[in-house]
Amino acid sequence: MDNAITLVNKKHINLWPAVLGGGALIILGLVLGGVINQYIQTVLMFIGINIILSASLNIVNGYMGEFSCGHGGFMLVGAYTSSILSVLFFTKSPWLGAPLLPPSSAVFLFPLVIIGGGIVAAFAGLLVAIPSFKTRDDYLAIITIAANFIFVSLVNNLEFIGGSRGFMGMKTTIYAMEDVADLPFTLIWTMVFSTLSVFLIRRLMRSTFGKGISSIRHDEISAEIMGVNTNNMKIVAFMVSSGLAGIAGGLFAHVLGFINPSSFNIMKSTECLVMVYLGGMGSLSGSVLSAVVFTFLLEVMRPLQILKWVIIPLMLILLMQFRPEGLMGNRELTDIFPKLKPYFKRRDL
Amino acid sequence: MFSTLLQNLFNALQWGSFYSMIALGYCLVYGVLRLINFAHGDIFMMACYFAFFIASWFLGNLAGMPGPIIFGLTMILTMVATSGLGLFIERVAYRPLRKKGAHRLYVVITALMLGFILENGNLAVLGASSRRFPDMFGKIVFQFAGVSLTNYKIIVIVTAVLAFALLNLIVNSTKIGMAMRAVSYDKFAIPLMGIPLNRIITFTFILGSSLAAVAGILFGMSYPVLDPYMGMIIGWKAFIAAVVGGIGDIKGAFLGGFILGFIEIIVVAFFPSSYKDLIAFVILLVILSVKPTGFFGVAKSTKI
Amino acid sequence: NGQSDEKVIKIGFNIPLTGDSPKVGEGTKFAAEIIKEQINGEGGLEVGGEKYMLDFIYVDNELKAESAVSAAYKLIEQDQVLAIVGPDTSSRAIPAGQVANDNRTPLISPWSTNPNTTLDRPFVFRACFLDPFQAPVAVKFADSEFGVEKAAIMYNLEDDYSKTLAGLFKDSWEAINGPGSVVAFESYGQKDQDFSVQLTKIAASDAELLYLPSFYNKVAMIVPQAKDLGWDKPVMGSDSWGSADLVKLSEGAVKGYYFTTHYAAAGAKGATKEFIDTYNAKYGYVPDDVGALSFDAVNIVLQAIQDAGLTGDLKADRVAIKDAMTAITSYPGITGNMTFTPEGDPIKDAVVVKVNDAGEFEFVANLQP
Amino acid sequence: MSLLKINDMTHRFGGLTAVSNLNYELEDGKIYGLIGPNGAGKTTVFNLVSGFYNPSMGEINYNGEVINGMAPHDVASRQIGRTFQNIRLWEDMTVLENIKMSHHFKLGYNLIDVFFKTKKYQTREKEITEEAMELLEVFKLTDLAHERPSSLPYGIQRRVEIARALSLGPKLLMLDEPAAGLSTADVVELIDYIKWVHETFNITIWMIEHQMQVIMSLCDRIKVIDFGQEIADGVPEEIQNNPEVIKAYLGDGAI
Amino acid sequence: MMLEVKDLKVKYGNIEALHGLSFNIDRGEIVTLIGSNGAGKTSTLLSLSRLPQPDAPKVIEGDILFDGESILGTEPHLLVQNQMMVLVPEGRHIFGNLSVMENLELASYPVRNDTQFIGETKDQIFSLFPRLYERRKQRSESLSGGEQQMLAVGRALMTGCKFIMLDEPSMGLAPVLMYEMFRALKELNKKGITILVVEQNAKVALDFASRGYVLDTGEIIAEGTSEELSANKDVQKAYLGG
Ligand SMILES: Nc1ncnc2c1ncn2[C@@H]1O[C@H](COP(=O)(O)OP(=O)(O)OP(=O)(O)O)[C@@H](O)[C@H]1O
Ligand SMILES: Nc1ncnc2c1ncn2[C@@H]1O[C@H](COP(=O)(O)OP(=O)(O)OP(=O)(O)O)[C@@H](O)[C@H]1O
Ligand SMILES: [Mg+2]
Ligand SMILES: [Mg+2]
Repeated sequence: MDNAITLVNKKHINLWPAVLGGGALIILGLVLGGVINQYIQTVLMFIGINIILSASLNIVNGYMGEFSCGHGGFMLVGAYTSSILSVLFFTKSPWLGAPLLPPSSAVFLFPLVIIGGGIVAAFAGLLVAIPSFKTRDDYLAIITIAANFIFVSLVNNLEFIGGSRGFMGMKTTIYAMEDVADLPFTLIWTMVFSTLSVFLIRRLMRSTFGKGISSIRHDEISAEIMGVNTNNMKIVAFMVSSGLAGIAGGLFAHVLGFINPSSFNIMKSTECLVMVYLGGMGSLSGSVLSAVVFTFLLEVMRPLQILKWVIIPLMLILLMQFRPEGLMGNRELTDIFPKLKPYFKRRDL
Repeated sequence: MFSTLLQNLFNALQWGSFYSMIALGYCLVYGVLRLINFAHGDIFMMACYFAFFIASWFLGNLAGMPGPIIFGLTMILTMVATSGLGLFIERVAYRPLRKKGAHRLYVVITALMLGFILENGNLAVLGASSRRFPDMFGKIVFQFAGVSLTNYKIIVIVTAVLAFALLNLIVNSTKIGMAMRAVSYDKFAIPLMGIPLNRIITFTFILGSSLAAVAGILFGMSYPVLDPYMGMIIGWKAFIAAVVGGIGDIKGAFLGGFILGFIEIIVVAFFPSSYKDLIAFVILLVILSVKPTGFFGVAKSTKI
Repeated sequence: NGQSDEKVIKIGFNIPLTGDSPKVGEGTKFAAEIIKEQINGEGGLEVGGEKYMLDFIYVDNELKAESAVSAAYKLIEQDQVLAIVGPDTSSRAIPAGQVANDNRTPLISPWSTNPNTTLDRPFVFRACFLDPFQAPVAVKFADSEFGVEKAAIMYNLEDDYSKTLAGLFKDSWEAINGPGSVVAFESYGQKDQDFSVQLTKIAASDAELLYLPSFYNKVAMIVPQAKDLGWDKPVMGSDSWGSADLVKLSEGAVKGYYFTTHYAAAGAKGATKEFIDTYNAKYGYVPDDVGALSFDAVNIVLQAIQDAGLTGDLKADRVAIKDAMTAITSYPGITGNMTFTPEGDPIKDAVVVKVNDAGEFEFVANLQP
Repeated sequence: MSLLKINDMTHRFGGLTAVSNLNYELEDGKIYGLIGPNGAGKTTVFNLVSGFYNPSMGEINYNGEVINGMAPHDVASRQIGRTFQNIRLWEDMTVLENIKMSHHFKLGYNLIDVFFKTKKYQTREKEITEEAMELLEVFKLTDLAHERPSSLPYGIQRRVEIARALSLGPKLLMLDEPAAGLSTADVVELIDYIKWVHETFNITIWMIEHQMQVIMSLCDRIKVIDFGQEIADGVPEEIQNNPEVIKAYLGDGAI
Repeated sequence: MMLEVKDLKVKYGNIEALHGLSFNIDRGEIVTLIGSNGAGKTSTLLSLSRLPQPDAPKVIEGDILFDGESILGTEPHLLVQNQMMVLVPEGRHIFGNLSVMENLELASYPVRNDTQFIGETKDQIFSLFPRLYERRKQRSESLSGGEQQMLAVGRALMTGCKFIMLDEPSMGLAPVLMYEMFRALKELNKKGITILVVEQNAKVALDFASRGYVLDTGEIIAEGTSEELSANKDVQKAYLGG
């Protein structure tokens, strides 16, 4: 009783923006102050990218309860789209020669390039979303794997973007930006996009609209009988999920400056899977946490060389034995530390 | 032209046989536990290595024995070793999770991790050099009507069909097979029928692993370069084959393996080979769009 | 022995120790270890009258581009190496080379043959010849040796190295033998194990030669399968054939075939033989060409360090090393003499090698296109 | 005026005819019962009406509109609520969230509004929550708004399910065995509850039930089917005394 | 004494569901447990059948004796295999991917060598539930609710156990079938099968059983013969709907 009332009436201070914004500013300060070197920046960028990947895959695999194993494919679509846009607009491209826009404009337009990749990837998500109307479970899993193979194979056959030789030139865009202002642009945008993704997913999954996605996981029949257009919700889930994966791909491409299809094969997809389930299905904080832990582990264990890939899986298996529902289960940080709740709850409701 | 077609028919039969045998292994475990045993491809890889060591040992120490005897001994020992591995994995990784009632996808992820451990553990222990699988009883190439056939090819195809027939018999006509199917639907009620659940699962893993062992030996003989990652993609593809056939159904897995084998080979035969994956997977996508539960799969219809 | 004031030279290795071709990383690592042991055994490398101990840091790039990039950053920023050796293969070397160039750290790839690796990157070098060099050499040799007109090519679609070579070979071949003289142009995937259809197609075509720019472990699978399907004409390969495992894995099926490479192990003399013997004694097999090229790459870096001298200022030293490398006019490597173009690419001969009946890689010819 | 009219409906599953040539007419504001032996096809009739199956033959007319062939969510959005033979609440959502879902088809905002948290989105979410809370209050479930259904007693879950169906604002409420699994005392309460719902919301109720106590004390009219075919139709007294119904369905009551 | 439950305390995680339950059943009896929703009836039966499910209730105190011996350490399938006792669980739990016939055959696992028994029992089941015979080749998941219930009871009979526990067998059954089923169970009882039945429908249960226990929030609050309980004012009020 009181529970409900307080939720409706009492205004809480929402600490999320402060925490994330503050954290980002601190990182930026440390970077500019030279405390964080480029190596750590790179790791931070990969953490950011992995956060987007695992949080976005969680929409489908966690909240909606399907088993998509082709996230790498959508990342590929985003990576190639935004790379092509980037090269076309801001650098000397192999097709059009001169840049379409003055390279310095990249400072403002770079995010659009990344979002462009996301949009195309979102539409690529339809390739999986439409079969999901009729196909479910492991059959759908196969469709997602097939989609992954198809995207990789397609690019391998597209000579004009390099095929398996890969595609490069995106760094030039970054240099053009750095010429305008000496800032770590890739890091900044990675942080911005990963924070934004987490926010958007949080908003989506807390809205009644987004709850329609969760309703499919537990009981699709109930969802239909309550008037939820489950096909629409599947489209939304897949498009948002793959769109964000595309954004992650675009960032990835610009961090590396070089992409080739085999960076996005089924192994990439399995990494995304591991992060989602490590974090806990349907737990956004879990996805974020596991992306951080996983990326960090991969980096820290590097000196172990071959043994790294024995020890990390072993650790994950052990972890599953002790926490058979991932780091966070389907709870959020605020469920584990209820004292935090007032500071992170939505104000409306 | 005709001989090329015929040749490709045999190529497809051989390649499809491997997909089938591995897919059957997937299907068995899946059929019982609803567990996509992503480690299966790597169990298959380990079987190749077991067979490699066992056969090499026999060839070194029992020189002069007729090939078929060595082959038979290797087969038996490899099946034992691989079953041991399968059971070990089941015991230490899957069973505890099952007991705790973990979501099935966590078990799947555990399987994926186990695959990594097998691959890279092998690399760490045996080093980076690939191994050459020993020849147990001389390869013979038959030539007729412009078609080349090896005795290995024939053995592979025949074995795949026999393995399927045997499994089909076990799963569909024996009580233990019935129990296996029942477990897949409802583990809860199995003990209520007086049936020891763990024994059924153990049996399933033995069967699945033995099948991987058979496939492993034949694969080693047919494609004799062994490396730790050899099981990965063929494993994934065999899983795909199992699903296209209708996962959980023995007939489906068997057929699915051949379908995938045929699709891949036909695509390469008639299109530029670089489009292999592209076209093959588009075809699979279309198949699954038309038959959303594969060829033999029955959707677990939820009673409303 | 606990002396903290001991002077060291740190060199980073960005190599694949896991992933599809761990053997490549292993070759680089083993070759480097030989150098390190030898020099450290002598009390260190003498630079400007002082002895420096070598400290080699091996970082696994898992054969992944992103991993190669963070490995490069780690070596540059975290481990503060003077120079980097590796990545071995182009898909990793291109992005990692970018990182090294941006951060003004010399990097030398032993084995990356893609032009983009060093293009417009003053800090990036390589120890091997380029793809556009190797393919015409192979064509030239095939033309003179076999005198055939129709060729078939089979390559790895997912491997930029293999794909590039295949394309270049096709162009060169058709330039000599006319359009349509490449009668089969087939591909396979990185993880494929069965090649029967492609080979059936090739066997059914009227090709008189098969060009196979593939990794030795694929070659070991493809060649026997081709023979099973009735292929009895010659096969030619590229430098990726150059592994001691090739003959073992293919059970001698490749005997009598030729490939272009960087050096020939059989009948090697002098320093080359010394390296091969040391390597063989230590690791139990004849080094692959990656090993030999890595040996050269590491030695070029050490040479450059000696030429440039060390000031203790890491940034300045890196630039000095790069300048010294650019300045090397002639380096007598175990894979032949080389000079560097302004791009950082070596000019050196290609070697054509025959797999002889003993299964050794026998020197046949030194060629320039 | 008839609210729902089923004309000559037949449905087959493969070779099995689950419903055959069924005619039905429901008038506004009454309570109807559908009974029959197990496997008679009762649930199938409900599933046909709510759009899970498309009848092999025949027509379903609801409120002047043909609804066969529509997807279940479209049927639901035309204000038909139903419950299930086995409770199907979303166990990972709170009771309140379960109820709120009924607004999903009439949200009035879209994805973009969610992402940008527009005014429209905020006001709509507020309205939805308020409406849902109001409904819960009417059902005296306010205390349980933030509980998960799985932690509630079975009887309460039944009520929540009915409340959820009503949150669609239906004109027709279909209840599939609402009393199954309830203890005798709870059944008595349920009867009162359904009466109350019927009066408060002034809707048509159509129920399947095997507990005669419930059917006989609530229904204005009862239809009995067997093998998908109608065997009787009438007011409770007629049905209770119909020899055919006694033989096929009611039994003699002796153990 | 066939079954003796002594002071049984049972927990789900940290929540105690049964707070010291004691009751007993003699060979050849029909006993019923009645009680409102959530009283702990299902928990009692699950504890008795010792199923190893992750969310199964855990016995933390007390003992369960079968023929004087504790079965707390016995593996669940052995209880059935040794033909001691079998449970017809709440929610039926039939094997939906098997046909009706296969379900029955599988259940005959404990008596798999006794073909005569299997044959006779099958006939018995089919004469009891003719509908099952009509559907014998159908995948059992497409059976109607009631048909599934019949199958679940039939399956328990096939195990050859002499002690059968039923959790709400009448749920979802048409009245005529419910009566028929109870009559059939009574027939079986006359042939020497002991029955413990849990029912919501207290009236029917007391008609059927010879003795009963009333359970409320994990405790037994009344016991006695059916006549005694039916006459008990409190029981009437709380459980018989008036
Ligand atoms: N999806 C399906 N596929 C095949 N047969 C089905 C399917 N659904 C139901 N049936 C069959 O149709 C018949 C009618 O089933 P239905 O569920 O409508 O019965 P019911 O009248 O609701 O029975 P109960 O009172 O036992 O719930 C049954 O014989 C059942 O076996
Ligand atoms: N898996 C579980 N986890 C936690 N608590 C449980 C679980 N199952 C049952 N309970 C609780 O244990 C108590 C007894 O439940 P039980 O299912 O035994 O009751 P019941 O008498 O069979 O009720 P019903 O008539 O609804 O079947 C209830 O309070 C219930 O909430
Ligand atoms: Mg029904
Ligand atoms: Mg119960």
